[in-house]
Amino acid sequence: MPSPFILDRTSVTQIMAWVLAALVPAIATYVWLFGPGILVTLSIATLTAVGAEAAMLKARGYPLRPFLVDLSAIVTAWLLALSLPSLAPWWLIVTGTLFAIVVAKHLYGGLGQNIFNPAMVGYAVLIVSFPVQMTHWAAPLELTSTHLTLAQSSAVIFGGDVPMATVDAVTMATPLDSLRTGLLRQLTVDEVMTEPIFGRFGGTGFEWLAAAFALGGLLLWALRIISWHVPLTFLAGVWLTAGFLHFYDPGRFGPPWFHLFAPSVMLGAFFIATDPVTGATTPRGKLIFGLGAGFLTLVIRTWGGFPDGVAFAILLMNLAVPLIDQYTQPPVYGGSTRKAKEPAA
Amino acid sequence: MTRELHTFKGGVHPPEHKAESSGRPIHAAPLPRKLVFPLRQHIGNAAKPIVEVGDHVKKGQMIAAAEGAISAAVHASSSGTVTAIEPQPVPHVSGLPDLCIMIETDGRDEWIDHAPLDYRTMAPAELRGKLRDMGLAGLGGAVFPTGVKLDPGATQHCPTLIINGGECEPWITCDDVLMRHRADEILQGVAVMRHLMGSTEILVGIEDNKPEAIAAMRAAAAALDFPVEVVAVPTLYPSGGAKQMTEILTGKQVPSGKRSTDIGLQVFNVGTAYAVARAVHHGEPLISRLVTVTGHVLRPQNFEVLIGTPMQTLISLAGERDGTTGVLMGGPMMGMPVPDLEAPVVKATNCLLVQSRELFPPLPKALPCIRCTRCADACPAELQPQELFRFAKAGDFGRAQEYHLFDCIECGCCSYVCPSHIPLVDFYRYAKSEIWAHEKDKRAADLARERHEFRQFRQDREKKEKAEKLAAKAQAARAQAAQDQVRRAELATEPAPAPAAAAPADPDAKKALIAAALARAQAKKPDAAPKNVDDLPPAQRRQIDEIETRRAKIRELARQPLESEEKNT
Amino acid sequence: MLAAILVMVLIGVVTGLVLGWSAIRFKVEGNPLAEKIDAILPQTQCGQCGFPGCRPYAEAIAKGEADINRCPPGGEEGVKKLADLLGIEPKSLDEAHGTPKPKSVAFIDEQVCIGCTLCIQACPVDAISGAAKQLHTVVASECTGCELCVAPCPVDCISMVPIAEDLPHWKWKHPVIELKRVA
Amino acid sequence: MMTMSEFRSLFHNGLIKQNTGLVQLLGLCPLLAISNNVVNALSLGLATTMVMAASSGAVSSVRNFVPNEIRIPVFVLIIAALVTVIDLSMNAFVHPLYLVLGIFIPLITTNCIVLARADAFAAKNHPLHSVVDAVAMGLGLTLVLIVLGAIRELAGKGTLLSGIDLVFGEAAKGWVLHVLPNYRGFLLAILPPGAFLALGMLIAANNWNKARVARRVRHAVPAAA
Amino acid sequence: MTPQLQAALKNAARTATVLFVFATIGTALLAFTHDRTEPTIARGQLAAKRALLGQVLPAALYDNDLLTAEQSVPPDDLLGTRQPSSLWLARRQGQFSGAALEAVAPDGYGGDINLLIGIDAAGRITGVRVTAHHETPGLGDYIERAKSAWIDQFSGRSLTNPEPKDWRVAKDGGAFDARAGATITPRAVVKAVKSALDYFARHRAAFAAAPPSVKEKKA
Repeated sequence: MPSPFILDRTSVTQIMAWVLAALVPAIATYVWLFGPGILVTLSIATLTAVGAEAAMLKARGYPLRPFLVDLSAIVTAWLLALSLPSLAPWWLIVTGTLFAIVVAKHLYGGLGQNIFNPAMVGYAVLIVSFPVQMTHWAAPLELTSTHLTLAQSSAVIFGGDVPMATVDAVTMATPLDSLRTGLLRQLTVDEVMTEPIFGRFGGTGFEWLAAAFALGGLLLWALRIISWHVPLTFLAGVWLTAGFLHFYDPGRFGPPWFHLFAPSVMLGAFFIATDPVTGATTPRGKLIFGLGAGFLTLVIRTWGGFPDGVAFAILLMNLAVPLIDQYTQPPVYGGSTRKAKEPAA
Repeated sequence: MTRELHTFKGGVHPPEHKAESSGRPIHAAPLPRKLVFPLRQHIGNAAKPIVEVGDHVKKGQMIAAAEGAISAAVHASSSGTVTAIEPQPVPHVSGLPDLCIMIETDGRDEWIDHAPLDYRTMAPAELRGKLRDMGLAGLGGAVFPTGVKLDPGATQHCPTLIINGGECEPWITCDDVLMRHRADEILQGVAVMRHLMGSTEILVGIEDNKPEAIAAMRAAAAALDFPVEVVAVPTLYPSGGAKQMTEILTGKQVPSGKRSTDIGLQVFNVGTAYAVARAVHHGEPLISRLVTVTGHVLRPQNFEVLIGTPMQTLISLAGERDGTTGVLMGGPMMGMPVPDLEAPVVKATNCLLVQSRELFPPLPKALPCIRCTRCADACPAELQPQELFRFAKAGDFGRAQEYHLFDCIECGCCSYVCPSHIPLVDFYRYAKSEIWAHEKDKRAADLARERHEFRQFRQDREKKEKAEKLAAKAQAARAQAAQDQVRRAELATEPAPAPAAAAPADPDAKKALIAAALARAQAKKPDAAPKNVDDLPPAQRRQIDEIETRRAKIRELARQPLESEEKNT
Repeated sequence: MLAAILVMVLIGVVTGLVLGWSAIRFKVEGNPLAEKIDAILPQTQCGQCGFPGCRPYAEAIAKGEADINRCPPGGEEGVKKLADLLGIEPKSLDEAHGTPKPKSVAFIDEQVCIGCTLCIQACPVDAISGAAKQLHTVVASECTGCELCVAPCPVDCISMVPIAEDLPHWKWKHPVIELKRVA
Repeated sequence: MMTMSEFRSLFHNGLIKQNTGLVQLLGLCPLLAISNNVVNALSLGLATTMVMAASSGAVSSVRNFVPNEIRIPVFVLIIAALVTVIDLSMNAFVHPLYLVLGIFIPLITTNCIVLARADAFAAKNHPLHSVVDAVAMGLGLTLVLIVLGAIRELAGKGTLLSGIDLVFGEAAKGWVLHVLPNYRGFLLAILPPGAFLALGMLIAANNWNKARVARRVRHAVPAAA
Repeated sequence: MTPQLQAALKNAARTATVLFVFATIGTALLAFTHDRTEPTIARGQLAAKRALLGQVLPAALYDNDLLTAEQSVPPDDLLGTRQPSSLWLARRQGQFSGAALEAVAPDGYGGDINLLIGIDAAGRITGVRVTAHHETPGLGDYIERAKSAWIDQFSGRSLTNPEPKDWRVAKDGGAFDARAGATITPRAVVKAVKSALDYFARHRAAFAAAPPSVKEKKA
């Protein structure tokens, strides 16, 4: 075994564990704002993901140990679960997770080989195939009189065909959905935004969730697990595009802060677009990747067929990664006539 | 005055482990009974032996001469008798033996006549040749022949001379200790280098984790009649890399694919400067060097070691311990495992690092690359190691080269930080050596094509010439015959000579010659033939049969070579 | 209806004229494909493919008259490169033309050699030196290992010696990462 | 004219070894667009087969009169004419189905598999062989289309043969098989991405099977020797 | 003239002749097929159109040939049209008995939803069909008759049944069902159908008074 003979301590497992840890504030906020249903969703997704991962590893002839303890399957499961509506039926969660692990991850070659972010593939498959069930968002607790306990949430999730009325009573359109619907009813943005779901700046409850995602993201950045490039440019992409549109016609396009704090953007910017496997690797590439994903998110939100665009935007940018990487190769040492850098001392 | 320091991109900071061996004074290693001198101790052509088995040599006597432009001589490091010139274990990662000169020492340690050189009056080229003949090569690790590097190029002027005391690899302290104890002599060597390079600015870069060395060098520099700036640089691996040290001190990057003299500077290791001083001021060729012996030994320290000393001797000297799992030559980042401790200390041996399970736990199993780009962040050559890895692994060497594989300095930073624990550097070494092999094959193929085409051209020409000759001969014969007839008619009484008698004998004669030779060979054969056919294992016999059938086929082909071509046209 | 037929016919006639004319005017001379194929072939000139040398084989491949799997010295890797160049499926080597062997060079046993020059005439790359009735020697660096000199030798003094791995020839191996369980 | 083994090898080539959908990956545009149920798939497959058989026969018959320079224009002309004939006929006689298949009937002209077989096979072989080859190739494509259609229809809607009334009239409505009653529906399978996914899986399965067979052959050889 | 040019011209003449022959044969084949299938195709297309109209206007309602009773009407806000659209007047024994009209619901989730609406002389809806739309598959496309019977709930409705204020989806307090998760699509359709009824009411008198056009035929 040739050199080097020593290693830094960081391992893949550690990185993944930190990502999971960084999601904890968001999960706590989720429980506080929308009730404990998310815990059921997370458990279902985790169990499915681990089971599917184990089965696929076995089928492909890989040893279970190093790959199961790398925690990557659980990260995928959590990211998917946090993107799903909190009262999505159990089979929806299972289908999405299976698709993410089996098709998006393992059929593409497993850890490190997948082109698309598995969690987002799972999400995209679900939103395309089951658009109705993908609207079962629990109403924020401060806007509803019906509080679901853990048991009740489980009942809804496992209940199979719960009468629509029951679901209708505890679910609510998300702010993005409401904005979309309102605009289609020829209302102006200001008129739509008087609805209670819009809250202070990013939608009642949702804004805190977004903040919690951002907090976790900052933790990852502080630990040097993610670099600033992708999150910052992603947010900038969303902000600039939304700002431009809003400036152009405030009546037809939502304000930029609203788009920024619809929680999927924070989740996407800090946890999904930063997925190293499917993201750009060069510094300039990361900037383009983030900016492009932010821009596409807004384009899809505004003109696309679905209310949110983060997942599709990231998947589209995933597709462009090889191209981006190829054309943004940084100069090598001594490869360009750079000026001497500023003195360090 | 503090100098403006610059930073290079990337780098890592592994645990230093310098204190273990840097505290003790330099200890001279005893004269071993046997010395081994590999002929390939430097970059470039192997040296060519100029002694024979049985010769008696003195200490400092040249035993192998430099061969070609980039090469360095090899000298006996003590007096004794040449016992063998044969392949022996050498410190090489392959574990393959290489040609060495073996000397049994006589214990007298008797020097050859030697005297200091008056370098100021010598022509530069002559001095460089002298250094080459004294076997000087870079002692920092790359072992590039020093004489070649001491050429400022066409401009005859290299403004900046950098003396590299970075020694950034963990564990190694031989340069540190050398600077602490022999700063004066290092600077004497620097004076020679300055003279040859025509430098005006001399910078000595030393990592700031070696304050004693910095102090010693500064004190020695103060006494000189020319300015030498000793600069403390931040401790960060690989700041001791020549390019990295250059950038830290000057902010300049050596352009990719160019030499440092192209931007007016040259870098030498402190050990090399010391060796130059010994060579010039004492007339001593490179026959010894400092070697750090550290790690899992009882007394980690630095030895002054005669080149050619078996490594095992040094480890015993430092105190071998139980639980040794291996020995590295060099540091933990760029060193290589020593396959056989009978291998000698060579010019490149700066450190022997003895491993144990505690100091060097087995590396965890590698996982797939997750493209986290920590390697790219750590790479001091500013490459994209994850892409190079992908291409090297897939055997796409062309793309690897496009991504500047050959700018990789194999420092190991990428492997060090890789969270998937992939032996990245191994992949780059593999890719590089494959590319070299491919290029070699390609050159061989081109040569073969050229030679083949030339041969065909020659054959065509010969055929044509032969045909012409035959035609001429036939014509001559016809003319002769006609003349003969005329003559016969005229001189019917004279008997006609037989003109054609000699001609047909020509091919027959050749055949006869071959037959005769064949017969001679058959007579000789009894001792040659049996080794081909008798007592062969069935597999080999089958192989022979195979060859026979193919030969038959080829013979057949040769008999009707044009058939297939005729069909085509 | 008539208009349709007229239009079609007109288009047909015009394109026919243009195509027929350009086919003659813009004909490309030479065969650049054979050059490219020849560059891939190992140039051992061994004739195992059934052609008298690498170049004729390359031309035959370019014309589609010979399969790409007839060159054992090129090995599977060579077949793959040819397949890539020609845009066809790689196939395994045709064993009728021999199997790949470790690279070797010819070695003449000088005890036995009678200096008949037959091997010199057989060598496709002039890698054997020596004159009539003198000992012959193989210039190892120029020998392609084609074995063509082995057959003509009347005293069987030529043997093929595999090139041993020594330091200058040593290569780093592909690092082994054991991800999969060994089947 | 044609031996049984020739016939068999042509069919083996068309259905398995050089299957257009799974191995050559030619003519994927209609393959992906029209395979959302069995009936559409079968109809388009048969239409393509018909065009291929007719065009291969025609091309093969005239192959000796067509100069090399204009062989492509002539072949395209033949194929385009035949496709238009089929297009008009379908419009006239199975109008509802024609409406569903729509643009993909005229697009058969540009389906590269038709031209590929015309140029690669029919232009060099006897008409009889060419027609058999075209039919085999067409059936290979049809087979893949049907399997793809069945997978997508089953996964997407839980039925088989839905829309058969478009071919056989109202009476055929009862023939639709509701394989999975009360199936919730997996929309992705019906949508265009579903076609890519399903085809990908089919190709993977085919390759896996090939690799398995190859492995078995490899293992079998030393045992036999 | 160089020999090469001569060869080129000769070759050109040859290829042109061959292409000429094939073009002639191919076009002739097409002409023949076209001739043979033209009437069938025309019949088929008319039949298809008639069948569609038949889905929104029951055959018992009229005895004229609807296809010949087609009129073009200018764009109208109530119809949601931005281009002239078609209108078919049904008569029984010469008396105005109903109309089928094209309408557009412009505010669907995915843009325009094209509708064909049948209304009898009394202003009651006899049938509604969606002829084109871009609603989300699986979410808003249940308005297609082929996907669900949802669209049938309009049959028999009129401006007074239910009351104008109840011409909304149930979620907004009206009389029409809508499925959970997709309220924009049904809202748009309900609104468009009501507008079409308004349009019909406004023009009913004119429809009744309009004489049969000259080309109109009895069924």
